Amino acid sequence: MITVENLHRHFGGFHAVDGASLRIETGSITGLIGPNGAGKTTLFNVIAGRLPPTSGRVTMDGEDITGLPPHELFHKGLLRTFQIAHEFSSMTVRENLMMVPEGQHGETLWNAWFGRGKIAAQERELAKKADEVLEFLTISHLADERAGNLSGGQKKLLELGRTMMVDAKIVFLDEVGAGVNRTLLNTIGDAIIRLNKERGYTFCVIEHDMDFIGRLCDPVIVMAEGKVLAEGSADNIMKNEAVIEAYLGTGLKNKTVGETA
Amino acid sequence: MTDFLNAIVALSNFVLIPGAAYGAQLALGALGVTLIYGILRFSNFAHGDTMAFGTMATILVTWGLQSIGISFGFLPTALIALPIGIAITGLLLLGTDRAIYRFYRKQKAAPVVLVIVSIGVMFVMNGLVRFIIGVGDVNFADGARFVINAREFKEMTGLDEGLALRSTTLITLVTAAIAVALLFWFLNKTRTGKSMRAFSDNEDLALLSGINPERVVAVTWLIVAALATTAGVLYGLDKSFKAFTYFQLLLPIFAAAIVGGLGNPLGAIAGGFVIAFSEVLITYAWKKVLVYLMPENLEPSGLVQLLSTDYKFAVSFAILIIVLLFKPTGLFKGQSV
Amino acid sequence: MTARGFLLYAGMALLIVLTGVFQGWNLALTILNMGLISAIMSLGVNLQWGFAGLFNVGVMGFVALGGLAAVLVAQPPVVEGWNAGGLRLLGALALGAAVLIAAVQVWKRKIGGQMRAMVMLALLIGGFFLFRAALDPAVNAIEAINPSLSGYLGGLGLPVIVAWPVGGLLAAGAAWIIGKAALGLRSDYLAIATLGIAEIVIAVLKNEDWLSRGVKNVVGLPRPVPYEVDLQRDAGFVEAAAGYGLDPVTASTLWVKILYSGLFAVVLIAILFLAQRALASPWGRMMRAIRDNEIAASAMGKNVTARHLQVFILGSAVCGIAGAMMTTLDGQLTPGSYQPLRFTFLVWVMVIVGGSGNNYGAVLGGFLIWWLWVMVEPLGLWAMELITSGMAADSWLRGHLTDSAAQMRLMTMGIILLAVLRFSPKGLMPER
Amino acid sequence: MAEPHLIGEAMTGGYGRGADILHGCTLSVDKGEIAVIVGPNGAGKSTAMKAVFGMLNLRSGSVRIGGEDITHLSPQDRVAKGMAFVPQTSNIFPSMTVEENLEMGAFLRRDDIRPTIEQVYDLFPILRDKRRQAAGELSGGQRQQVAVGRALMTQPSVLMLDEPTAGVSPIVMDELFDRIIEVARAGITILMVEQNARQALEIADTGYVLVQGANAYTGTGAELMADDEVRRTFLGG
Repeated sequence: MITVENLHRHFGGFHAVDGASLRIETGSITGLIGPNGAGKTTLFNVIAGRLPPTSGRVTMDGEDITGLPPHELFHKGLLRTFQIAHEFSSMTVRENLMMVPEGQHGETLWNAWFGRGKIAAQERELAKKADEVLEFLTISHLADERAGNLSGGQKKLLELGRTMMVDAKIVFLDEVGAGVNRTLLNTIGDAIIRLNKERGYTFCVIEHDMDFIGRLCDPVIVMAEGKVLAEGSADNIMKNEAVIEAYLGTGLKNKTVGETA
Repeated sequence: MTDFLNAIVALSNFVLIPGAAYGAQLALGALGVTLIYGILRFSNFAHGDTMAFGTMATILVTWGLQSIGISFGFLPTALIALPIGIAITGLLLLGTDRAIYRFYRKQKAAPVVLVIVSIGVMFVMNGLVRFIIGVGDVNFADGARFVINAREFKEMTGLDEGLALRSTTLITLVTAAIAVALLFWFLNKTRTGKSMRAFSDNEDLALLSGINPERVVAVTWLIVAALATTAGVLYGLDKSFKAFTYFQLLLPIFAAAIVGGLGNPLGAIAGGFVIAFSEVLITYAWKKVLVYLMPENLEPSGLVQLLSTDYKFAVSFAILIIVLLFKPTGLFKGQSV
Repeated sequence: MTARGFLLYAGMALLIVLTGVFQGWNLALTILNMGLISAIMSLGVNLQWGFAGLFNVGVMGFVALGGLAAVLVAQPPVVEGWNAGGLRLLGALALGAAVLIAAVQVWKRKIGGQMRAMVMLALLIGGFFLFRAALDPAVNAIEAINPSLSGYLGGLGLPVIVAWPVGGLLAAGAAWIIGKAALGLRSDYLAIATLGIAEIVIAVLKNEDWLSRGVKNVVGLPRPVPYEVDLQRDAGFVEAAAGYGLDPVTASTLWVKILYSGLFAVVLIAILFLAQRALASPWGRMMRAIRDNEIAASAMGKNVTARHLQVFILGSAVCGIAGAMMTTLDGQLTPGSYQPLRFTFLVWVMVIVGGSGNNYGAVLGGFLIWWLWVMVEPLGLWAMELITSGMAADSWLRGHLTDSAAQMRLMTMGIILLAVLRFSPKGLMPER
Repeated sequence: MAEPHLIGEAMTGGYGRGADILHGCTLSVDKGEIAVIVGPNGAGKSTAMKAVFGMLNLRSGSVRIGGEDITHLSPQDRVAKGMAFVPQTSNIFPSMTVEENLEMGAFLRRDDIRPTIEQVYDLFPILRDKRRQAAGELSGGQRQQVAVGRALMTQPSVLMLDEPTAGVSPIVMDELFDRIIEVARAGITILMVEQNARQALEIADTGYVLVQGANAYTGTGAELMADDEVRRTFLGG
């Protein structure tokens, strides 16, 4: 379980995250929605160690993880994907997956030079696992393609695939659907549900496609102006006046056109 | 009291005046580096050799003037030659930009690629200078040597310590002040100067405002040519001209620009003086000053020199590292890319 | 290696052979030996730039540290010097190190900001004067001993080959310090920091006479191979040389060079082998991932800063090894001869021209650029003579042009670098 | 009937060689009127605006201003044709003073720009007080005023605003919308993208609701406000 307590992140005078508090329950697929500039991605970046918070606290299963660097969070089982895909473009799709698992023998120089036997055995296992992941994601035919040549949607799948190479506890998905066509989005959705059911992954998903959110997520958290505005099931959220208001705009609720002019 | 005055004079003579002159030279060099960084967005390793080239061009013109009997009275002839030297250097830089840098700009190449390209340019310019003028020591300062010399000063004041003000030092300070004033006037008051600052601030918005990037780039190179040539000539007048010493100025110049905050002109000037004074203060043998200030029995036996002058690079370097560790954007806020 | 690679290597071999045929085998072997050393330096820079995108322009400093290692390891110790102040000097150095460590510890303590800075500053300033008070007398005592011949502490008197790994270690130590300070900042900053450390290393070598005799140079370093005069006195060698139709003097010169080539080739092949193995392993995959996208690599659990530090140290160590080998080949340490254009930027030309990211390319670049560096001067002179052949023999311009031909090198290297960057930015042997 | 001042007709295209984001999207605004593009996140609102300004490749469709086809002009050339664009972010020169920002806006003009600067100051009085201050030191709302002011300095016939109220407080937002109406009254055509749909539609003469890069609903602001379907659209459709 992740808890975020009164988190602030300011950029100069701009308060991107302005006192957000939320919980992500273990085993859930939590949706995070809100208008552009609501602070969703900044919140992700702070939780995932990309940005230090201005103030506030993040804990994971009771342990304070505020401000830990991303690679340490990875070792704790907290993984993330990116809004704009961050693939390793000069490497093949399979290599992109095989690099992920931690503590590989061949990652120390000594073993790279003198421990070939051990590495070979481990590499075979990794390759097998990578191929399983690719099959799961229905992109086996792309295994030897350079990741840089993939389409936007395929890169998103690859990013999801990377999180499947290890036993993640919680995965943060930043706009998995951006630039992805409907069919591929359904594939991604299926994969997320299966990972959640079969492997017990916890997910936190930023997404704008409300169908997608509605199908996958419970609960859904709505952010606006750097704060958490509402939380509930997808159905309730869509009926919530405050949420509709946030999307439609604030400020002039009580005014009429005449007054404005 | 006399001792105290003597100490002040010694300090001025050996620390303050040379430090100020060196600081002015570094500041002019760092201004060039920082302008290129702010507008063209890369660290130009060829800057030291640009200074060498500009100085060489000025020296050649000086010789030409001298050979037809033109001189500048008690001022060095190089000052008349300076504008022509700047023009020649400007042509070279515009040519370099057209032939080399523009290609990478159009490609939107990564800054580090441009840095490597500038290393290639550095080689060529360095070779060019060596080819044309050779590697020997060239002393091209003519005119009066001193404004005040030590003997006259002693006679005038009756102090034991002499204060020598070399004319090149005075020229350095005056010329540098004029150059900086002109630069700031240009950047802050003229349309073109403002468009350069706008371009440096926000390139995309500058384009939306109809500012022509190629013109901004060309003007930048011309200003850089003026700054680099002036800095190089002043340094050469003060010391002497040698093809490779200018390459070695690269480190203190970059240190000055970074300490001040890369991309910030005001910072470059401050950085130049910070580096120069630190260098002089730390490598100066303080005995000369201290003998006047300390009671006789406490007078130091050694030279009281913190570091040998050969370690002056270490001073730039140490200041640089301290700033990098504790204030990476520099003393004045520079751009961060 | 690709077919293109084999062709390029064959062409390089042909260049050296042709040099041997037309200009003598002595020159060809001299070029080959420095080519081998250059190739190792080039490999070192390629590790940093090609594998990890780290911009090191302090190669010269690491090479010079390797040279210092040759002196410290191989020269016989100067007993009088040690007696005069050796231990005091070591004590002073230990004191200096202790002050620095203490300062770092103070900085790491989480006490109030102002207080912490003041304590650290006081510690550093006080420590500096203590250090100088301890060091200076020891240095003066050591340097006073027979300054025209020694005036320094000498070395350990071990076989000079031992200096090669030691040179690597010295360079690695310096790289660790720089890396700790400047890695993780912008690439320009690392560049300037490395440029600075290189100048400082050279300044130390030039000034600290007790360590390296400064500009008085250390000459007559022991060799890992026999001396020519000894070979000429060896009946067996003379006889064998006669068998090839060579006079003993020529034969001994060539044989010594061939022996050096053999030693250097072994080192080059070993380093190349290790570099290739590392690149092809999961370690190499991780490094490529980091170079492709640091943010994603970090999110996938890789400690980017630690890996950068590792590869930076490794590449610098390789340069240090090459530096020790070069000083061994020269038989002397001449601190005044280290120039950044020659030892830093020329190595960069080698890497870029050869093909950054490709070890075979870096090695090829090392050989090719070194060959050109040596050959440009005679070629330039020849070209100048051709150009000026129509001019009067006493013409001013003719004299100037012929004299300046020696300066053609830098310009040629610059033009080659610019041409490769423009028309073949991946180099002769692209990464993939 | 005369053609509207600004038309982006049946625009289809995307960024670079990527997939199409716009699918036959049409936008038009009359002189002195305000058109607002609204729609759910990711519907292609900003993209549609950028297409009108020439910042992406159109595969088909055209853009015309005052009857003249400008489909193939670069953004800079469109500025010369009387278009002004205020980007959503980094829309000021932060180290330059407010007045210098305005001067840079008028960079292409050779005539006297003092009257225009005075007009901008009349429109945004706070900027007159802060004229000597670096724009980067101003608050979010004041920066947006500088940005709009800079765009007005070319004396454009069309002003395009990409989410001018993003990240400013509601009170400032009101103020900004008031000023935008004032600008329109002066005869300038306004095309803007807005997150705050309700408020924006209240001042709009025409509203375009985009969904997945295509026109979903078009009408006067009031009509759209009253439409339940439109309200639903904002939470996905």
